Amino acid sequence: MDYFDRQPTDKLLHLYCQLLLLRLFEERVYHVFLQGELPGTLHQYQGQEAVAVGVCDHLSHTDWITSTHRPHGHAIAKGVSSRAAMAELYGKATGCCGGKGGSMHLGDPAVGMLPAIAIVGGGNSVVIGLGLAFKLRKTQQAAVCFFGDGATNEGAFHESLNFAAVQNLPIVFVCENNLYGASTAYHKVSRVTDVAERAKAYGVPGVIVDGMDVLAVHQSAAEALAQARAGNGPILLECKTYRFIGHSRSDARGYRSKEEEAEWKARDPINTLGGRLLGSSRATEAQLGAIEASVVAELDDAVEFSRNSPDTTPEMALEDAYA
Amino acid sequence: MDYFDRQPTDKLLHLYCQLLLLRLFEERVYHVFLQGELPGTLHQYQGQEAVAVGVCDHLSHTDWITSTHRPHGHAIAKGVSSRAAMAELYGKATGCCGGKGGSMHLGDPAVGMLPAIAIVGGGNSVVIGLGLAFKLRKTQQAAVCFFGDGATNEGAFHESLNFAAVQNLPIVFVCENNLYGASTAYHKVSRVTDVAERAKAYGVPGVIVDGMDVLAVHQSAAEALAQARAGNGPILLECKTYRFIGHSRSDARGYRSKEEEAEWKARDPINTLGGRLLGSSRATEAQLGAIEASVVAELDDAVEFSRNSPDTTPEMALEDAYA
Amino acid sequence: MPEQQAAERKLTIAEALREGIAEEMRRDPNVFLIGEDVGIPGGFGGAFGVYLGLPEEFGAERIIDTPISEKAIAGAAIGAALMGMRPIADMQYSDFLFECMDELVNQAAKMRYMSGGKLKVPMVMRAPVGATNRGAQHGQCPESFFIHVPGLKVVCVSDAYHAKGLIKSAVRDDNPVLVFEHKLLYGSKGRAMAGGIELTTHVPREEYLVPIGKAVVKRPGSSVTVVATHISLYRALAAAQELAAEGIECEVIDPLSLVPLDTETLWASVRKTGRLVIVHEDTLTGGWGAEVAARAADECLFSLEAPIKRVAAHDVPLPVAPIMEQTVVPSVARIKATIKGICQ
Amino acid sequence: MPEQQAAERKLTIAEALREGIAEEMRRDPNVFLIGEDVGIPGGFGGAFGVYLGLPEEFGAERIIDTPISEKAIAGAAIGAALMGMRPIADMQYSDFLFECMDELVNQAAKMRYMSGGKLKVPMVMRAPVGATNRGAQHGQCPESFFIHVPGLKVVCVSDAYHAKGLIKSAVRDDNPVLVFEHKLLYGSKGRAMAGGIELTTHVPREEYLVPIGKAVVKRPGSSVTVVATHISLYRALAAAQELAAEGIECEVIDPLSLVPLDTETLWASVRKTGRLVIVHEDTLTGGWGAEVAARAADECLFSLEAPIKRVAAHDVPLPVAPIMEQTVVPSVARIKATIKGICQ
Ligand SMILES: Cc1ncc(C[n+]2csc(CCOP(=O)(O)OP(=O)(O)O)c2C)c(N)n1
Ligand SMILES: Cc1ncc(C[n+]2csc(CCOP(=O)(O)OP(=O)(O)O)c2C)c(N)n1
Ligand SMILES: [Mg+2]
Ligand SMILES: [Mg+2]
Repeated sequence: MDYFDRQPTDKLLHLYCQLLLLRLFEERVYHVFLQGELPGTLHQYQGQEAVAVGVCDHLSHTDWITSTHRPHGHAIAKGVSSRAAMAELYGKATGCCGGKGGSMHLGDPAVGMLPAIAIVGGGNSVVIGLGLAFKLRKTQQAAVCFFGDGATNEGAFHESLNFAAVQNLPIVFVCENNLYGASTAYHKVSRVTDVAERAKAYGVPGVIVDGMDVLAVHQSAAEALAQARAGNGPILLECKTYRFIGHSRSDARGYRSKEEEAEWKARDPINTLGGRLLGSSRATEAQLGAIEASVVAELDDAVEFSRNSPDTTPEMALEDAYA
Repeated sequence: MDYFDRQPTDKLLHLYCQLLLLRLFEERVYHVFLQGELPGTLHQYQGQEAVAVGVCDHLSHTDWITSTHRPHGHAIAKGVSSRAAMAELYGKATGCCGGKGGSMHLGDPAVGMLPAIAIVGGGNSVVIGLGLAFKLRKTQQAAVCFFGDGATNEGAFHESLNFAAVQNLPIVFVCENNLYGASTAYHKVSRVTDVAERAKAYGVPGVIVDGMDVLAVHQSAAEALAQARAGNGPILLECKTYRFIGHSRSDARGYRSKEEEAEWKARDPINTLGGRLLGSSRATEAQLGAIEASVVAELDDAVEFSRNSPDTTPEMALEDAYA
Repeated sequence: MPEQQAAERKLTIAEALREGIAEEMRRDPNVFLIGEDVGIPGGFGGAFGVYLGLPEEFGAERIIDTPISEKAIAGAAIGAALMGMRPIADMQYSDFLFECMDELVNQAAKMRYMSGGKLKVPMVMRAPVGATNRGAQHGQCPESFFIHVPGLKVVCVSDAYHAKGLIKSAVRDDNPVLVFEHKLLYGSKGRAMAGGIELTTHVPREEYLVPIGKAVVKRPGSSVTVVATHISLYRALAAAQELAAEGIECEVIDPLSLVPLDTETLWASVRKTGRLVIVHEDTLTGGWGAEVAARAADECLFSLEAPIKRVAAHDVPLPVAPIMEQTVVPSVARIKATIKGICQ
Repeated sequence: MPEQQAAERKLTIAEALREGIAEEMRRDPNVFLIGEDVGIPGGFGGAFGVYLGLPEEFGAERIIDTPISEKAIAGAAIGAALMGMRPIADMQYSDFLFECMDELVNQAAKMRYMSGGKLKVPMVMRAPVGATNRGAQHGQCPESFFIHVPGLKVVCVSDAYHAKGLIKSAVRDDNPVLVFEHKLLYGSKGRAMAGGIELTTHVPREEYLVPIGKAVVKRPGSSVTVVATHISLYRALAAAQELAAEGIECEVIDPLSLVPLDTETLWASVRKTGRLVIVHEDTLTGGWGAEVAARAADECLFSLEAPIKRVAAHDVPLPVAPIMEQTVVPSVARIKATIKGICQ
């Protein structure tokens, strides 16, 4: 009886709902961005949903995550409300960062997510402090650091993983290897194909996971977090995944082939889980349709909320530099 | 017939002479330092001579090395004259850096050595540029980066080795693992015992060498340099060694045991080679004594030269910030 | 008239930089480009498209794509420069310079001095600056950190003509030169985002250099000296335009380089106008405007008829929301009000 | 008299810092120390012995020895502070701060702002400064880089009494505070190297705090205001002593903190004396003296009767040879000559 079969149906439906929420959130964001309603730029998450959902399902609000320039999925999966997240993208005062953070710094301490750090590798530096605090306080909290394949070539990746290892910190390092850092293929910037291979340099377990399968991620994350909370130190999970969209909103993706994109899109994590739910008769088309309808309604509300939210004021800009 | 037997006698005597020169240079430096003749502080090389001598014997002046806060041995082994090196320690205008560099920045472009970089890991960053220049110019030059076990925890170690690997640069990374970074034992700051283990993370060969045996270093360095010059990219040589003295001139060494020190001193690279030379009748006591006498004379001269050299001038201090 | 039109050759800063870099790469085989996403086929040609077309001409050997490793990028540039190459290193955003601060401050700037003058480090580091609603980590103007590093030169480009002449001079300079460019001025984003600034200038076909260390007077005036760079320069010019109507004649100067700083041109103006205002998008405290003001307060204090004013980004990180971002960075209105404040 | 002698309790800066840190660690379990070689048994107690004895009292859990990984040290401190701990991070030499510049500038200083004020980063970073014949990479005074980072506070300690009161305030501050200390003033190296400066001051047994942002007048005077920190403060006081004999009365002020800067105390003095000289061992161009001068030239220009002068390290890296090093850093003679130059 495999991991899927062992999951209660409501858990499976919850994961499906989360995957869909992340996907449709991004599609809605892109839509309003194209209508010129959002400032700045976007780095979106379509295709990688299984990673954020599979990992964050094991985290409570007292567990903390760090994120990257591509944080929308992490934020929603960790529990930032779609209203607070959407309003932040709109640059409204009601956003989770009061309009100061925006797309690249999405986060909310209330749910255990630091403002996303848009410096590649930046989250790797800071996350060790979260783990250290949990260790010193002897709590059962864990920290999760999300980062990309590109970040593994930053000095921060190295110093951080080594520090976490020698200090036995309760941290799970989740590398989302989507094959590219911006336009650069990972194989051009690393002689080793698997990021997990690098964990050995620190005496840390490195686990390769199918990042397109939310249940595979869910299972590996459960084990990794259990180890971390047990005081055995950090673990590196390498989730093989793919971003279905461009690096940022202005990316023609000329550096990768349409065939490659098609192959990966065939492994869409939402379709995969949806298919298994239907195939195993754990859910009906009607149920999945109802979930989608509820997600769409939530996003309609989030956009409405954001549009109607008060703008920030010039005065606000001068607050919060110092406590 | 082992590597020792295969070496011509004059080569073996040359290596012996070099080992002795590095050792007696440091002893003389310490002596005049205690007499208050040298400014600043000292990080000395006694015990590690086999590494610098074994590696640099394969390098010409068109090959370049980078060094660390502990550069005296590297400088002498690379061919900086004892006069120019000693005068630099005296802070004299005749020093190899005109009195501007001092102990921690010893070096001389004329013999292919950058001013030593006293930022731990700093040489690792810069050396890749040397290798890149050699590659772009398609010369047969090689670069050698000397660094300590402590440096392997710096981000620079990681970014540099990975960059050198993906660019196939002609660089040999020589880690002198002397068990301690200042007062900190390597096993306290790394879960892996061998630095060589870390090379795998970059798809780079990692070789462990007996850093107390100049011939072992000599042999491994020959192979590594051949590989590098052949365009196969970087290699990491981990030389297991030990500093017989304190980290810097004011170090009571309370963090390590007298037993440990005794064990390593029993493996003194100079005694080892001297013993084999005598045991194999490749040299007589008299010959070795003559070598020592010549080294002592060279150092007497270097000190005399330095004492009698002109001081720097205030004007000089304001020169050389810009070209 | 038509003849002049014909002679005119309008380029954006991005095009001018590309042309200048290409010319130097053709001229000197030691020049090469290195950075993230600079030459990937089907890629971006650098974060702002400045390098588009160069890989086709110069190949992957001289347009080197790197891992996301700023320390390695800087280290590779420094080391290659020490060996006599002339690297042009690329930072996608100047905010990332902090990731290779040790290499820039402790190595690039000091290597020559530590060697007793035996070595030189002829490298260029290009770094885009400027607030564009991307928040605290993608909009800084950190040029002031680098004026505080003896051994480095610091250049700020604000139009295509000077961009081309300066990048060529920077490549030929025997010292590490940081070249800061404002994202809104590249021309790639179009005039709208740049607030209607004309983003192209005439760039002659003939080869030319612009010396590093010489300022240019962009608008002559007798009432007040206004020193500004990058987009702040254009906002200062807009303010000057409006103030002229009110009888205040601003002499607007673009220093072009902050180190070395052309105090000769600056002080000549201040001695004439008796008033000095410095405008930059870098934050106020410890910004380069402080250095200009401090030197004026030493070297031409008695020519001053009014307090020296600095109009800079307020001392906060950059917020994303446009309303707040516009509050933080110097606006035409703020520049105008400040100038009026000392010209009554 | 003997009673007073008895009451006197002379400590060095190193001892005062140790006492202040120990008191805060006893008071608040959230306070911990982190750095390289800070707690190793049989080790150094930090690069300058400041922590000797603390591991015995607080144990390895709260005195954390790290790998040589400055980014990790800073990252660990920032992250822990975000979780409500109060880390004291240690840089062996301030020259190494450039290795964690991204963490300090882009993370520690901005995290609160990016979160819309929901988070705070109550951390301390200690960093020794000062030229001691160790060359370009072990003698810098980089405090000026950090006054340019909104979100950070910058403290400079120059005597035991203020060192203890300031380190305690820094630990209790809810913002990232960088504390810069001069190596020659710790007292560990003895008076000779410090040029005969008395390195101990009275430190009361009773608990006390010194507020961050309040300057102290070290010597009252009417002729000229001299603002100086660290060892330059003592050199300024020595110059003042000598100048008094010539009828020039210097008012010497120790700002104690550069951010926030106590302009109230400074300008009150400048308005009285009409003259301002700033002295620091950090290099001249872009140094914090420029900020003080710039603000004076704005806020009290018309009180100035003479050009504002800065006496700073010359704009070169630090050389090792004592003759050259002494030329580069501000000497009593250079300070004296500069002051005389504007007091005729
Ligand atoms: C220190 C730093 N260098 C460069 C960048 C510019 N940049 C933003 S995202 C990115 C690619 C990151 O790739 P990866 O880590 O794989 O994450 P992904 O975008 O694939 O999610 C780059 C180079 C940055 N933000 N920070
Ligand atoms: C970036 C940086 N951090 C810290 C130091 C202080 N420091 C100087 S030497 C040293 C220990 C270096 O250990 P290792 O690399 O093993 O070299 P070794 O001294 O053993 O030769 C330290 C921590 C430094 N010089 N640079
Ligand atoms: Mg990626
Ligand atoms: Mg060591």
